[in-house]
Amino acid sequence: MSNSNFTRRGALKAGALAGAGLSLPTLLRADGGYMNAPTGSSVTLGFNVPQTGPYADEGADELRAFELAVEHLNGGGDGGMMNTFSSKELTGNGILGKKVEYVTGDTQTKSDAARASAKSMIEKDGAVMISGGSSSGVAVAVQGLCQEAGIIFMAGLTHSNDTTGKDKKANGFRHFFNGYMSAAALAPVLKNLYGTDRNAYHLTADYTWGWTQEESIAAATEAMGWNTVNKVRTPLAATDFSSYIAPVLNSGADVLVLNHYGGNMVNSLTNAVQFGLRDKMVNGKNFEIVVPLYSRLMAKGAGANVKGIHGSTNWHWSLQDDASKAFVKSFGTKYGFPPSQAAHTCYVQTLLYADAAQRAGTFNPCGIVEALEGFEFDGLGNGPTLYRADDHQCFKDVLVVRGKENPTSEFDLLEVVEVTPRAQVEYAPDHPMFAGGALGSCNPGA
Amino acid sequence: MGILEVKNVGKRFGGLQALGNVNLSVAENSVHAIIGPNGAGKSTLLNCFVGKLIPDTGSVMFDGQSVLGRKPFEINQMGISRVFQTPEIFGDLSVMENMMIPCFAKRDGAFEMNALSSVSSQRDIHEKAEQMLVDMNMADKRHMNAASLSRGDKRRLEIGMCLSQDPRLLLLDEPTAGMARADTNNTIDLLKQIKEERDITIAIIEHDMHVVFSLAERITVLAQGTPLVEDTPDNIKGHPKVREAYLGETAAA
Amino acid sequence: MDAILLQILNGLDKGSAYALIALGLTLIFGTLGVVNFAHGALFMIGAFCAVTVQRIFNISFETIDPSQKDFLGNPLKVKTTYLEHWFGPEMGGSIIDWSVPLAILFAIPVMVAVGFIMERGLIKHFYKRPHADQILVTFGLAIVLQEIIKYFYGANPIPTGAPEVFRGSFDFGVLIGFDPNAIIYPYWRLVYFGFAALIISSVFAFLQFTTFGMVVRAGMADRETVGLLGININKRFTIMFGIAAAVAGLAGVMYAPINSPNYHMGMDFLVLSFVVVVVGGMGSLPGAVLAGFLLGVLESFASMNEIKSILPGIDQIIIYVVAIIILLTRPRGLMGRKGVMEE
Amino acid sequence: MFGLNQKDKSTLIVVAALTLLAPFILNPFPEGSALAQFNAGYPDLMQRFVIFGIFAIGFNILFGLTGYLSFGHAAFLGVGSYSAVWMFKLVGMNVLPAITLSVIVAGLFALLIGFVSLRRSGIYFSILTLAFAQMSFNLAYSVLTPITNGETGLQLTLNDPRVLGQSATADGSIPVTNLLPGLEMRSTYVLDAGPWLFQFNLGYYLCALLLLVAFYVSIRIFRSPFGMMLRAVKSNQQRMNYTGLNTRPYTLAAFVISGMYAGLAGGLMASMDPLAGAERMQWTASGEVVLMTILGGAGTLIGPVLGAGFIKYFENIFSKINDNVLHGWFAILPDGIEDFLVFVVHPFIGKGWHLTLGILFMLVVIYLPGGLVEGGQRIGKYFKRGSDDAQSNDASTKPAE
Repeated sequence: MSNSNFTRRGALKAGALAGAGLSLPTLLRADGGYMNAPTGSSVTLGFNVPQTGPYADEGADELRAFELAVEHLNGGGDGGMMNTFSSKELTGNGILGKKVEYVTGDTQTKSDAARASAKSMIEKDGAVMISGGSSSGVAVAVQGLCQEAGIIFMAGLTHSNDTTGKDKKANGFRHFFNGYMSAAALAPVLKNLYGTDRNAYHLTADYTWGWTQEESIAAATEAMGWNTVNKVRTPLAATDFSSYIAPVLNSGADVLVLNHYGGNMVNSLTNAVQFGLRDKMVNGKNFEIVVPLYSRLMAKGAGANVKGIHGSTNWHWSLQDDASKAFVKSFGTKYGFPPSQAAHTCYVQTLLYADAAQRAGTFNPCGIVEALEGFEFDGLGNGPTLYRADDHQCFKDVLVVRGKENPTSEFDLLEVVEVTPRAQVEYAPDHPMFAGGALGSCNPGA
Repeated sequence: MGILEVKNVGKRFGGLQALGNVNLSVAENSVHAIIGPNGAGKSTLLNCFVGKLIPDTGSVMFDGQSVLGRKPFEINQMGISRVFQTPEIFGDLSVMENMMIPCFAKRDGAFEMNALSSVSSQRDIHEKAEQMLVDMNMADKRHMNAASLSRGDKRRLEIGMCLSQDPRLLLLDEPTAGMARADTNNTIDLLKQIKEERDITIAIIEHDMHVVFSLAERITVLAQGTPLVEDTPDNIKGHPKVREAYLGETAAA
Repeated sequence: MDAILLQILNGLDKGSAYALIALGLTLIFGTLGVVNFAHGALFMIGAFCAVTVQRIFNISFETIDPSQKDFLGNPLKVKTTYLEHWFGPEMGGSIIDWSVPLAILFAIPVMVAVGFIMERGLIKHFYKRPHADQILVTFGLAIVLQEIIKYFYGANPIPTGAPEVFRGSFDFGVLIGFDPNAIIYPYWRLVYFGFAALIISSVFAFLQFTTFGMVVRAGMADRETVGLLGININKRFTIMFGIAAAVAGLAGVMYAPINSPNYHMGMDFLVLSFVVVVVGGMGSLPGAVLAGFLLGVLESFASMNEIKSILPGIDQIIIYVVAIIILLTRPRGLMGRKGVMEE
Repeated sequence: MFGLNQKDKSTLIVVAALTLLAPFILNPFPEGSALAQFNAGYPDLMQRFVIFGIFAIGFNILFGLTGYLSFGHAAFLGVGSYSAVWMFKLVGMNVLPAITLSVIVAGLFALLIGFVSLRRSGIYFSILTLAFAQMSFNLAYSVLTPITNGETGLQLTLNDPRVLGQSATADGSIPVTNLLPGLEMRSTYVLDAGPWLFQFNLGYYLCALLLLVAFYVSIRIFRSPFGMMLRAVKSNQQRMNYTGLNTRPYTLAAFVISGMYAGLAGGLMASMDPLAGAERMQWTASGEVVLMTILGGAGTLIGPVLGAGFIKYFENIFSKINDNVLHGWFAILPDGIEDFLVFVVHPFIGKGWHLTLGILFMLVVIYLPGGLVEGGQRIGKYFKRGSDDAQSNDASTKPAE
């Protein structure tokens, strides 16, 4: 019999039917002293992605990347980015000699459902790490859960400043970039393209991610001399943005910034192009649209409307470094099309976790945290990268991209305009946009 | 001074004068019938007694208190029970439950948050409802779903439900409408029996002369929204005006 | 002033989508007494008819172009559509360009068939069942329909463009004396508005001037009596269901260029269209249309910055606020009849 | 005992046995076996079963008895959750005051919304409740973010005051919810019986106990004069009015009671996992409890609980089956057949769990018009026909009368 603070399964096989009862929850006997410590010949990872709802396709791509990563970790396939990764600890022999197994779940892009799914992975399947997700709300919610449970959370696609800002947690790590970085990377490019005398009109999805991005972009563009005409919040549930787009032309603005993601972005951009904004001249300048956070799947949804529109992205398959090429090759060979940025970040996060465990010599979250904090690495597609200890945010180059004018295939929708160097997107850990939270201390769940 | 005093009641619906200037007095413990051809305003008048309609002019006093502006349930609590043209009963409930609900209404008033005691523990209500079922000759049907009763039984049940509240005034809106002759006679017998056994005032709206003449002590004839004449059944039968306006019409029809 | 005119235009356009969906919903409800939670799914299927036609037109064969490389570094397979191959790039290209309007021809038979199958196969058995059962079964059906679409088309929105000539926008303001750019409006939305007006008036004309329509209207007013007259109302109900499905479907086809279709767009509209129908008054066709336009216009007004600055978040809730006010002041919505769905 | 008749007593005992032994009943398959995927006996899901059971029982008091179909009941659950989390943030981590507050706040909110919405009946009532709930959801997601923390959901932080507790534990973590100091909601006793593993979670047993109380109260209400009046409201409001009964306070009381049940469910959810997300108030969540109740059998005592379990089971178990798992199950078959079976089953599991649920909704409502309860009755009858005593139906599955 045994007793645990958070339930653990598969792991707790200690002597039966003796000892303390419910009243002594603090007396723990966790093998290895941490949550869900793997005792057998395998270790279980939990991949929690949106499988239903608007982000299901993005979730499906994340899942493909996870499967590929597990295959590579277990020595299958061509090894992908394991061959280019600067750390050479991973040998295709699982993690710490244990075969990697995985369970999957559906976040439904709802905080509640995502937590339920993550809890079942922890309580039922004995997962030691949870990864994936396609929105910041879910990432923050699951990150909080993992902190309480004593599990490592390797965030998937989450772009809000809050994930590693006011809602940061010791057990949580984010490889993906954030709103501030998007702004810092975009601003100089926008300055070169459109000059310093511009009037920007923001349409912003009315929830936390939208607000942090709006704040970041407005600050960065104002710093280079742009004027912000208006910031308009749009309901998340909106599908037709015509009544928000229509007044833009007459407001004196000559740039429209769409702080939207997913279906919101596809619709608002489509509507903006329908209204002919891009053909107009305002204040003697061409009217321009900017989409700060881009993804290939969104670009696909918006179709021809993205042509020539600038934005930023975490990674793109057309990058020509060895690591990206290796990843695109093994993903493309397996699935027949190139990976999305969501797939890339999930694949990388899995490798980073595995490598950290390998280097730490344990799956104990505190060991992982120690191994990842301040970890400098390269060869995972974004150039030299740092996992900063202060907030568990990765710092790396950011891509500024543009909708391609003449795509050669249905995947060839974006082209990289500039790779903004890491130094330009860095910020102090106590930057006001990220203030208000505390990492706390790592929780091994025992 | 009657138990129900109607003074100068008038009601318009748009351009239609449904009730002109109705004056009526129903004496306590009598059976008073209101008759008239279709569209004479009988139902409108009845609806003014029970709170479904508010007349434009005039007053309706029950036992010295005005009923105007009160909601139907308040008027019922004052002592007026109503039987509908098509029986209004609780179709999804059993016959016994149908009978118990008015007993509760009588005992507990318009609202009682009696949520944790069990229905089966309410002895007094059970006894009263059971007694009424026996009186109505329906005891053997107590577990049946009310919706599955025959038309005549539904009528009987509805009357029983009204009586179980011990009302001072029972209003009957064409109680035998659409009934076969046998059911009609049963209903007449039932009403006669009620009249004999209880201290109760009955006001009845009827189309069927047979019913009216076998029950009523006084009759008001309504035509085009105004009372034509009020008298005893015998006098009404011979009244020329009535023959012309009403009986003549039915004879022709 | 120009801002208000602009929002009225926007509102009428939004309203025309609401009105079209609500019209079909009311037809089904009014004639068959069925609460159809799958009606949004019919709208969605309509939009996917447009997608399908576009896909069919884009069926291509591949030729290998060794001078270009694909993402894996293999020679690029260049796709050429059969239409362009057969009719030449000019003609073939314009057929593809016109895929959405052409999809109407495809959508009508498809939607009518879907409607017939739904009614005969499923809904028919639920006429006498409680509304709660109807809600459950049609909700289940809606999920099944949208999951089937998702299985074949994915969850991502699929861009479905309007014909080239209808892209871009039209400057209304200049026509009526405002500054340039004050009131611009996309051509396709004007087309949509006109299309909606045409469909709505056809449905009304059909109900008003044909014998069939007369019987249906009589059936909406009093189903039992019409049944007693010995008129075979069942067959007419099936046809009405087909018509309602076609109206929803056509609304969907033409909506595809406005917002890229995705599999859950039906659910996005479902709640709203119920609100529209109820605000209009259950069982009233003119009520549904009126409420659709009213809510569309009010929603547009609520999203104006001037109003949002006074009442933050009002655009999030305006529809519901209006619904509550109308239902509290007019017990049966704008034009509802007594006794319909009040129990 | 408990003032119940024989039939209700046995229903209550059956439900009590099922909930208390759930850790065994829901984990029938040995660990590591292929079918272990279908085990549902882990704390989170068991908690969800009973919490949504409470929610549905409460909803059924309104819908099953009075026939008023509220399409906004999730708002009360959401409000309950927010209240509880604020309690944890401001006061302390003890769940009892938090749950009490949830029930009270949800009750007051229900009083307000019910008072307005019950001025209308039928679908007009449904749309009014829907409108109020959607307003709550939309505002909670955006403008009310200072109170609700918007999209992310209201959660605990290390900076919360917690005047009767501690902001952070000694090792720098957020404290956890408890019943008494030391009795943490998450404490779990794991019983290792050979290949089986059974988990007994304190939080679950608190929920289960409250479910039994809620269920017991619901039986009492069903059998009370008040319950009879509610059924009379559903049957004939006209007759109610002309029998001297004021229907409005009856329906309002039912509305508030069921709102309080929803608040209890919301408070429990927050106590098990201290986060309150705005999606809890969305129309889909309100629709879910409607589906649970109809699916199980509206107006029956136990139906809503069955419906809640059914939907939550599919959401949590079927969504987690992936192709990998399928290949594991069918691994013993020849490759061709294995691939074919995986291909056939694939659309219905994992990301296809919605499809399975939709099909099941349709099948249940087509073939079992009375919901799952009717399925139980039919099975019961089938067995009884076999035996000699062809008596009345199973007590637990008979609609209230």
